[in-house]
Amino acid sequence: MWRVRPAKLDDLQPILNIGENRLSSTLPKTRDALARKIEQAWASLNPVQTSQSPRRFLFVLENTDTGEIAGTAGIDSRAGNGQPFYNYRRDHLVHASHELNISRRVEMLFPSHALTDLTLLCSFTLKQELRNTEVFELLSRARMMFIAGHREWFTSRTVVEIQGVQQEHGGVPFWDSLGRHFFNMDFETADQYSGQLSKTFIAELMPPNPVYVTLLSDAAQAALGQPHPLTAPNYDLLQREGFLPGCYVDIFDGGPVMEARTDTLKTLVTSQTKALHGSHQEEGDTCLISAGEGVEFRCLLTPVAETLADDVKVPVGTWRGLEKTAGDRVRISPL
Amino acid sequence: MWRVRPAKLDDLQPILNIGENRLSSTLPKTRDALARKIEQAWASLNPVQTSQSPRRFLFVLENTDTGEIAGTAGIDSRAGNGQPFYNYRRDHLVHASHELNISRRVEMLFPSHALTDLTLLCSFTLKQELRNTEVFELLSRARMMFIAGHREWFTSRTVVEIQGVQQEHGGVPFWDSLGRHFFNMDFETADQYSGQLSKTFIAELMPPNPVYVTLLSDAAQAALGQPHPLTAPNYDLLQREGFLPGCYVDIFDGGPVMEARTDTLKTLVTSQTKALHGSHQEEGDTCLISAGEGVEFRCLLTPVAETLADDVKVPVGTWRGLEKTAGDRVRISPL
Amino acid sequence: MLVIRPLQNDDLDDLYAMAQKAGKGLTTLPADRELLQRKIDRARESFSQRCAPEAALYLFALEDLDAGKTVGISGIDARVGLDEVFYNYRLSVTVNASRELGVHVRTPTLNLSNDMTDTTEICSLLLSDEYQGGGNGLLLSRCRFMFLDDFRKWFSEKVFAEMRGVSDTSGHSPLWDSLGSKFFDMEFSQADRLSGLGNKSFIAELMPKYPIYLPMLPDEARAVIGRVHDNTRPALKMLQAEGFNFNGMVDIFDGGPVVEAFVHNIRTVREAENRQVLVVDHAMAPDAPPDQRAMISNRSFRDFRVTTIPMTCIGPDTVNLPGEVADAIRVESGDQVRVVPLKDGGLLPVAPLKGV
Amino acid sequence: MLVIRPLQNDDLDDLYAMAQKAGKGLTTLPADRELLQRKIDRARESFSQRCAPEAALYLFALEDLDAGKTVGISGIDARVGLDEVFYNYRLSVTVNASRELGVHVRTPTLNLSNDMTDTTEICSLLLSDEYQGGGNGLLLSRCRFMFLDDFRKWFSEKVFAEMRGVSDTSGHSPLWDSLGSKFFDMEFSQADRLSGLGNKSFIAELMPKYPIYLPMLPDEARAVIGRVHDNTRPALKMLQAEGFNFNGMVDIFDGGPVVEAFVHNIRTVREAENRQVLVVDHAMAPDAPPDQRAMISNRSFRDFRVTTIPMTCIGPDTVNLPGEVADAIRVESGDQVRVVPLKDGGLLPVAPLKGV
Repeated sequence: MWRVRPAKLDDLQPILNIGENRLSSTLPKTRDALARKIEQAWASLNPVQTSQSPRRFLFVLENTDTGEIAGTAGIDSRAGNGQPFYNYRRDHLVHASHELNISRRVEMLFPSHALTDLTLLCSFTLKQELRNTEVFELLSRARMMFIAGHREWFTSRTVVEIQGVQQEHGGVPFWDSLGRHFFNMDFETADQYSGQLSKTFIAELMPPNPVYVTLLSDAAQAALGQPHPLTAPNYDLLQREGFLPGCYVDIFDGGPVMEARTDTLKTLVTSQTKALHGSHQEEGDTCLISAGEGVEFRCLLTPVAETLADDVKVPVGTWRGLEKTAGDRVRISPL
Repeated sequence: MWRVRPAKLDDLQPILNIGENRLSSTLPKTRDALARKIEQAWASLNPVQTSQSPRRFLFVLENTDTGEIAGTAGIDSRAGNGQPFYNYRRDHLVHASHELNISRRVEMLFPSHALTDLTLLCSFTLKQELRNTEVFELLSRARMMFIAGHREWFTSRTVVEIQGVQQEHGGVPFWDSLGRHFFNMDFETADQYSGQLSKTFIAELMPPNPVYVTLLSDAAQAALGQPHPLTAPNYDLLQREGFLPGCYVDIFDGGPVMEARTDTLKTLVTSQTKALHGSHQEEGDTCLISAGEGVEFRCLLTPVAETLADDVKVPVGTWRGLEKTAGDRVRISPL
Repeated sequence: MLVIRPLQNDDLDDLYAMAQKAGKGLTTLPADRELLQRKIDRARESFSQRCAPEAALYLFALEDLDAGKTVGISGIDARVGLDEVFYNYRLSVTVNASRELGVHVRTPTLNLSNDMTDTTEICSLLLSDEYQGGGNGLLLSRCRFMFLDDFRKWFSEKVFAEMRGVSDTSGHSPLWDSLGSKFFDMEFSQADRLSGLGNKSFIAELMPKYPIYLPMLPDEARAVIGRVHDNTRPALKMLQAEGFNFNGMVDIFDGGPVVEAFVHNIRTVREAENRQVLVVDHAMAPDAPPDQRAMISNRSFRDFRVTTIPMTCIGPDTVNLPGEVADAIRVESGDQVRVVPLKDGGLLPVAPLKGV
Repeated sequence: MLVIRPLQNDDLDDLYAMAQKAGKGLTTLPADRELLQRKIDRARESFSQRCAPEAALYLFALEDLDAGKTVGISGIDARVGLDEVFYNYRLSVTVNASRELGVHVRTPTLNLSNDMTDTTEICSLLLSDEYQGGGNGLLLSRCRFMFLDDFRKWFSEKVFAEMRGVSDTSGHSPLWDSLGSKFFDMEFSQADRLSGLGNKSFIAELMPKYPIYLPMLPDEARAVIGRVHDNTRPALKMLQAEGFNFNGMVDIFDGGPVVEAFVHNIRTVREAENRQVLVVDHAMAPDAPPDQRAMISNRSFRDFRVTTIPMTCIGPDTVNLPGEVADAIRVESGDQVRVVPLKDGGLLPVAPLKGV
């Protein structure tokens, strides 16, 4: 059975093993940095927080039968984690000449920190072979189940960065036309720094002035606000969840930032808490089910045999996955 | 009986007579310009529009017994009327020094045209003695009744500019600290130009770069986003209607721009169309009632004796004010 | 004999003929009779001081007295940018550095600037093809520095010249194609023409106001920023020899450089000296080469006249002028004139020793 | 005898004593032994060419040979802004005009600029109080131009100096109080000190990046932009006499002006000439006044030495030096030296005629 639970230090090596091909740049790639991140994530689950820093969560997808770790998903309670969270805001200026009776809209990219301190979904990685299964939805939406169960830790809006267009030979058109000139490094390097270092180097190296879109290369203009084709399943899932691309794009690859009002996320609207009861059937509609606070948070897929006003009947195997027993409160949400 | 109807050219002199003390700067102050505005407003009411320019509406508050004109209220279907609509957007930048371990939020005003082409409430004037009566709500909300009846002419968001702080001796702290330096004229002059001329002069004279709030005078900083005390009734009414101040302020006086989703405006949500029926009572809850499309639009206050599923019973005097008769469709909304 | 004098009403036909021949590229002197007439009127008002000093446009004609024909024009715009807005790009550098990453990047940047506002511009130089050479171009250009020198209070401390930037034979400017045209659907030649007709500031209103980072422009556009058109190279060399330097400003359309100098540092100004006229009855040495000639001005504001004479005419205190030369520049014996070598590197004979 | 020579290790105590006396305001020479030692080390590496030429900091000591004491210091920073980011504000003008309304407004504006990056700065001038006067300040400052002249390839074409801006006796800067302090909770004296310790670019990161429109600053702040501190006025006058001009840049903290000059235009550079040393056994004329003295340099890079001599020692081809002077600047008969009048307006005796 696949289930999502908070990452522990024991998961360090398995997470590093997930593979090279993952899409997330927000997960550290070195052992030490990842260890620190896991420790911080674990500490964040403590209801009474000792440190002043914003909570950052990291979950793993675990096969309870084999112990295999097949994916990760994260939530930063405050984008930027106390530092500015950088994006470009797409907007336009109007250049007008009264005498020549001409008025033109000029597309601009303004450096912005407006999304700083909003809740951010991040660090999503999943083994290739599971990408087209229900497990994909489990891993992604488990975060929304967690948010629903710990709503006070999160802000009224939630955002998620979608990877932007990358060419087959590795070139990133948006980066090559813009960021490369100022950061003097290739996209991979900058992307890694961004994941590992404080974002100060962005403030230091990014030009403070807005950028004229028309001066970007054609390929960069075409890539602006476009998701990487490989992210399509993720993009679609987030859209079903209620996320929409707005006017913000990533400063490195120009990929879209999707935004949603946290309280109107599908999982938060459709999920309900019920009392756990047993069922002998292994059939029924597959639902997300989660339980537990903080370090005890678990989320799985389960067939739901029957749900009454305040009760839900699920197979006892699901109880074990949740580490809960009859009468305990659980949260369910349809797929 | 007071009623709101579209302004006609006959209303020209009465409108000019309403008085000097009015708060609106978006109503032309010269006879010629006002005549042009009324003509354009009248033409805008034609369902099949001949010109390509955006619709601009102007309504008057008329005493049907005496013929007195005591106020005006307008709607621009597209703010800016085809030209940029200028505001300052309040936002902040983060100035951070890694080495000194310091990070500061710096409040900024960015020139913005983001509200261009949204529906704009404007041109509100009302004789002093009527300001604290129900007529005030009639005149203001009649526009929402009009929007409800002609929804396709308006955009998904509606905005309204609230006059900013002005000192007793006429000084406008925000203007005196900012605009005056660049426009080289006093606030009154700039405000009049803004009402009368194309907004090109704003593009020509306003500095294109953002402004640091901390460099404004203390009085200007205090005035930023604050409504003029005299606008309090208007501000409260609009807030009840669902408008909220956002991040935009007026470039001249720093007054707030209130924004709302058009479809969630209280009048649009609570109003219903019914068939008109007679009542012999002059009692009942006072409601807004409107009827008629385009040039035939009328809106009044009426006591509603009884309302059934699809019928509403109101005094026959109200019929005459609406210029409608039994069985005609009318729209009602509670005060 | 060739003489510099204020532009006059009857120069219109000659000017028009010159402008027609010059074709595209000389935006300050378009082949448009009405516009040329307006320029003449403005010049006449300026020399007669019927307009505000800061609105003055001094235009000088180079007249071939023997042929009775105007064969060149040059000008001084007393103050630019007071009527309309005067734009340049300033070629700047933006430095971004991260100590943490050991990255230090210098990005050349164009910043829109109005900094030449209220400054004196030398402009409108045009010399007929058949009069090129023999120092005529030097005379036409440098006579202006003698005027600036004698009437400094009407001008700014610094003066500048906009040099024509790179464009190809068909009138395409690489910078315009990659920058201006992205903001304004217009061919460079058309923009350039409108600019010459006085609409430059209107076009500038449509140009980008925020800094342009050069690495975002294509190579061919970057290559021409601050570079002059091949045809303009001699003019640039001449101004450099006078002490003009590139001041970091470039034209917003074609990227041509702006060069500037303090008036007091201009070679012509530094080296000019006063002499008394002595009208003599022997003729001048015929056709001394340019490097042995000197410019001589009559120091008159309203009827400013300059011609060239062999340096052999110049003594320690006086200058010997044949009657016809004195007539041409409207001076008599005893009048004070100002003389300066036509070419740099020349030195007036018997220069009085300074100091010691 | 006073001699200019490269800063040495044993100058530390004298430097520290000088820096202590100077107090606040001289941010380039703080009274901090460790920092001063680092400067000495850097200077020694520079003169011995053990560091990259663009990282060099040449510091010169003025030594009183008789007292055996270092009494002044001056320096040349080969290239600024290559290690950290170098910021100035450029004093610019923004013009907004509306023809329709007949409004034309010129707004003085401060634009953050890195344009001095990669340029040579003359810096760190400090002379002990008891040695003020008698041309010692001139020697200390102008010796640098002789060094620049002889070793141009290590420096930029233009050099500049930042002049100290206005602050009151308690160390308050009107510009800092109305601008910098709004973005950074720090007293000017503290910011200035940090700046001297090499943290200027970190502070600059917190300063506003968008243009500052001067009308939004209070009068007292506007008044000091581009103005020098009273104590710095003599230094400014001296640089102006050498041909330095305000280049439109001001310090981001106190608004003090930046002055610059092309090396080839600097008076000392223009007027310097070579001579051969002739060691003679008669003494020099005692104590000629500064305007009758000349600087003489030994043209050595690693052991650059300059002193002053009466102009009477200088002949058309040679310069007569008593043995002790020759020793002081480490030259012998037959060596080539370079001489130039100490004060502007002086002229070398028997200057060879140029041209004609």
